[in-house]
Amino acid sequence: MEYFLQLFFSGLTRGSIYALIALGYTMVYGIIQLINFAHGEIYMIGAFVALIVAGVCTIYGLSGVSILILAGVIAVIYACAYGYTLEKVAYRPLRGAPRLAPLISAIGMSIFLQNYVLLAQTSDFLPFPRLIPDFAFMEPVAHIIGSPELVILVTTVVTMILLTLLIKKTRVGKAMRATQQDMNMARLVGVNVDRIISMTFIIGSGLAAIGGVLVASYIGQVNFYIGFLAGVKAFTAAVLGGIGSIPGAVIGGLVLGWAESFAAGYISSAYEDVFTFGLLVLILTLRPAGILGKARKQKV
Amino acid sequence: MAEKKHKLLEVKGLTMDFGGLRAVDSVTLEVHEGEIAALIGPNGAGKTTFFNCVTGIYKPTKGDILLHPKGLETRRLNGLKPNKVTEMGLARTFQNIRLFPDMTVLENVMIGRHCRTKAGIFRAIIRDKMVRDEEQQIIESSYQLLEKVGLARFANEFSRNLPYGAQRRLEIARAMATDPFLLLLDEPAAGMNPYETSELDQLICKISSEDKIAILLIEHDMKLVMNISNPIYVMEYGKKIAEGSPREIKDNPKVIEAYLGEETDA
Amino acid sequence: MLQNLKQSLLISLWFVFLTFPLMVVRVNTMDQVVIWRWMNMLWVAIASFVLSYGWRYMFARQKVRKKVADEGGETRSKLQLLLEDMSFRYKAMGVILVAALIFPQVFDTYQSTIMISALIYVVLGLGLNISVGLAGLLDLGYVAFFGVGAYSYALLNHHFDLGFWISLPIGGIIGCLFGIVLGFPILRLRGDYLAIVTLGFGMIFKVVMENWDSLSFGPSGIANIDKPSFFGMDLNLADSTVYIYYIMIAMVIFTILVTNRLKNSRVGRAWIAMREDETACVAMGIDIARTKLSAYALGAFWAGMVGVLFASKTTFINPASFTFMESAIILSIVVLGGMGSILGVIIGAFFLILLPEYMRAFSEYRMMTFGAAMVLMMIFRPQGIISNLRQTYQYKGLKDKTNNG
Amino acid sequence: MLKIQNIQTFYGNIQALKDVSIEIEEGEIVALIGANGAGKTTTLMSICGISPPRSGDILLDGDSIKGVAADKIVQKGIVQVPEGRRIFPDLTVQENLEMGAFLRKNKRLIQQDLNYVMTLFPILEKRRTQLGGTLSGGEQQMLAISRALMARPRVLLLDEPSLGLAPLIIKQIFEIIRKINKESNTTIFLVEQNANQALKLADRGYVMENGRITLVDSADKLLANDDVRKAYLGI
Repeated sequence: MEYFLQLFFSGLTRGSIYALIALGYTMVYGIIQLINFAHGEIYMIGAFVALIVAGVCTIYGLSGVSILILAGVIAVIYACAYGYTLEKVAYRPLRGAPRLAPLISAIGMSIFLQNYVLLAQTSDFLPFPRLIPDFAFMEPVAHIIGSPELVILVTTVVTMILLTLLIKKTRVGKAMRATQQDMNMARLVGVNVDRIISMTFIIGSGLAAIGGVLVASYIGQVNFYIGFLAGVKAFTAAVLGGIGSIPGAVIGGLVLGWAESFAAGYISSAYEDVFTFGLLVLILTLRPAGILGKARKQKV
Repeated sequence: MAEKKHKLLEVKGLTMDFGGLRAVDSVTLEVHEGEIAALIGPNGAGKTTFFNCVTGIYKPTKGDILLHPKGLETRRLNGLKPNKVTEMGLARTFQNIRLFPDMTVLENVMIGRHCRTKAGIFRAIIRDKMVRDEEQQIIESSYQLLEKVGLARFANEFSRNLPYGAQRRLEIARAMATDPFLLLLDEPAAGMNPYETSELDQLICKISSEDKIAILLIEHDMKLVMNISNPIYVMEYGKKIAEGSPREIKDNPKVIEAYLGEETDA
Repeated sequence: MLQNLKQSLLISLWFVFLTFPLMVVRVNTMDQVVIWRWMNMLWVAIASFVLSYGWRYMFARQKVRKKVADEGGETRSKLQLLLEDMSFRYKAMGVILVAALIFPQVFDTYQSTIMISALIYVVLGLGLNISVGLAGLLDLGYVAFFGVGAYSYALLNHHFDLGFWISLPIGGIIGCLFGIVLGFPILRLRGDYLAIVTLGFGMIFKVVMENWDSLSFGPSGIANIDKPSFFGMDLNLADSTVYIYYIMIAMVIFTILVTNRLKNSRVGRAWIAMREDETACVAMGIDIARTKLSAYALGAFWAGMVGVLFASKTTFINPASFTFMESAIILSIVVLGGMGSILGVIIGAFFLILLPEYMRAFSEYRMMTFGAAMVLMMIFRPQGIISNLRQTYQYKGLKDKTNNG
Repeated sequence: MLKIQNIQTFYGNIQALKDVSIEIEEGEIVALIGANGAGKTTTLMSICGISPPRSGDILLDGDSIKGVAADKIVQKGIVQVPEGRRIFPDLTVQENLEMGAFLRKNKRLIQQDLNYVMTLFPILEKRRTQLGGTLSGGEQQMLAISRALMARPRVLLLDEPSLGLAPLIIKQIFEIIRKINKESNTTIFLVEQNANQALKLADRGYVMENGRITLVDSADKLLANDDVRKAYLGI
């Protein structure tokens, strides 16, 4: 039972990170039908910036949770800036181009950003300073769920709530939903669609950076290549949940996190990724639009 | 004309629901050999949905679609895939032109021959004499079809570069390349100028008389419809509200109402 | 003028801000040292300033070209027009063939080796071109079939001592079978879903090969795979490289011949029609499921075959050769070269494989340049290097003469 | 007030509008009638900046709005109710209406207009929290018109408001259109296939065929015109 709970919580932690990254994919896809392949790289850049800030701070003798928060904030700001620039440079000029063009551009951007970080920094894994202390109140349950996991869970839950409020209640959120449902109609009521697309990239990138910082401080190391697998898995989560659907991304992330955690715990950890993609194939075969996705009737 | 004509297509009580919306409501319709039948009605009346049901793109909620090919057994089309329906001898065109834009005009027609030819992958690689002959035959017959619809001079143009009216005619040629005995035309005259429309008028009559292909068309151009088709079926809000000869339709108060709003002073 | 200057300054400032933490600060958390590289800021500022001018210039040019196209003017490049001239093409093909044949006699083994890997990518590109370029099925896990072929030969060779020539078709057929088996569940999927599932297959293949030790010997891979035998003779390294080079040339010619024939056949037309408009295609009586499957399986066939050759060339394979990156590169070859265009794919393969090879001097920057080139290419020339040429047929009893790209 | 001068609009290589000129005076109801595919919707989309014309000009109060972004055109007071309603299906009725007032800041005035459209179409009050996609066709049309009104348009463009609706509802909607025109002096440009209805409502009418304007006249005269009757009924 204890083992089960351990797996349950590690799956939940993992899943919530996938969900954070998946949101960026799903929001962008919902509006411009693009798999933003470079999204994983934004996540990586977020983690790297956080590492730089946290590293500099610890070297100059500062430490503690407040540093993590500072690093997180700066990482989010930078990730947003990168996301915004990415869209402007690599995707906006391709609006209206054949469908494969932005996808190739995205793959190119992903390669570019990876190698840019590789050149500017290093190819080595860099240790991320340990900034989350073991909370005393977590002592009794520490064998099931540790302090870092708790921080991750709380942060993601708060982030999700804020995101939900943003999307449900604010003017921008409403415009985002409207643009997703009918882009030209949104234009006709006066929405500046280009700005909304930029906003989507900025928000998605910020979420990815939060994920990046959390994972980096949890796992304890960062490298230029971490974005790729995280990105692919998060995208899988988004597709699982039904791409374009925000609750779908969260559900997809959690399903994926649990599937991996339980499969690794009970069956074989080596084949973790096989279960991930096996699950994807299975669900898409049964429900081609994902768990919460709507099958769109095409007009003939 | 007293002689009873062979019934080719028989649609009985066809109903199609989308979620809560009933787009087609128990429509019954027949097309006989040698006929040019028309299906008219205001925008949104469910005509195209009706076509989509008959050609297998949608699976109808209720009703029967029966095909009686001459000299062959009757087939029920409900739930068949569109390619099977086409193989059975029922071809169609689309309301918003759906050509293959990056293929040449001739290639577009050659695609129509696909289901009447055989060469598979291995034969295509080996390209033996039979395949070459078959290929040449596809080219020849497709070219002839282009001549028939007056597009031969465009044969090697990309279809996306054709003028609008020509694209519509190309769609007809492509559909005819599948050797149908019944042709469903979805608004063939839409977007054509009067001159093009009158040419189309002749083309449709030619197809009907020379190629012995029965035709069912959806059309908004009343002049075209009244000129060439008999019988005419009228749909409104998913229901069939009238059927008959052009004369009967013209005088039918329900039809006038459907087209003009509630006024009946026409 | 002044406005351009102001804009470029702003852009330059923005990129300085953007790249500041990564370019300037280098923190080594292991040894607890921070290095500040302030000069980098200057380089970034200058580079982005200059590039912003280039960027604007390219857009202005593109706009002019679009206007010409709108007014029905000639927008095909001189190269494209030249290529549509058949007599030029035959001459060019002759010259290239001769050059290809004497290449290993003129250059050394190292050059031949590079050329072999370029040719491998030509075949991979042409294979993927069947499913992506012709049939429009986006496949991001294509490298898995390449891997299947390579492992088939490695294992057959290791366990049963089967030779290269017998394994070549077997590898192709096994690749093809995998294509069919994996093809079934994805038949219902469209576009991006298809892409992500194929990506998943690619990952699964790699993970399985890494972990199924009893079959694949895990990450350490399989070594001492036989090179192709030449009538039972043992060749030295240089000779066998030349030998493989010629096999590869033959394979490329074979592939071009076959894909060309397929492209201009009933089956090939069905693929293209499916790519253009699936609904219209099925309304023309084409069985979509069968058409999709055939394209997918045939693409896999080439990958499997060339995988066998790859294994015999390197004599050692491990899962690290079959990453997503490889799939992405093969896909880029197809798209950069020009989807559906055989010539384009060939040029694309040489471009993408040889350029990084010969840029080894700048080896650090080559992958970054590669990524940037992909983006720029899509923005300024989305149809690829060679866009699809128009196909013409002759009728009225004249002999079928085709002109294809 | 709105002047369209010789515009040519293309979809890819296909020319949808050929030399179209239309003038609309303040407070007028002008109808544009024509068969399916004649280019009526394209005309509206050209005005609204979704498919900008390649040549010609569009003037609002004498200022060119050609090439201006769609959202800026809405800001200038030209608002469209597009063909097929295009309600945001996953937004509630209330949210759909709020989207209509997207560019306006004054909360009090927005609330006031919200109440106004609810009195215009009481059914919307009842459906307030329902998702737009679950409404019936007629309700959606009412919502679409209300959404456009929420922007306080100076010129309201209506594309086939009668499409696919039952006669009774069409009648109701046309009455409301008249009322909007009378009460707030909103200029209305109406695109219709339902020629009789449209011309009865309008002051003037344009007839479009194959991307060209073929007839311009007062609505009464057009109604009595034999060519128009022929074109629409084939009589």
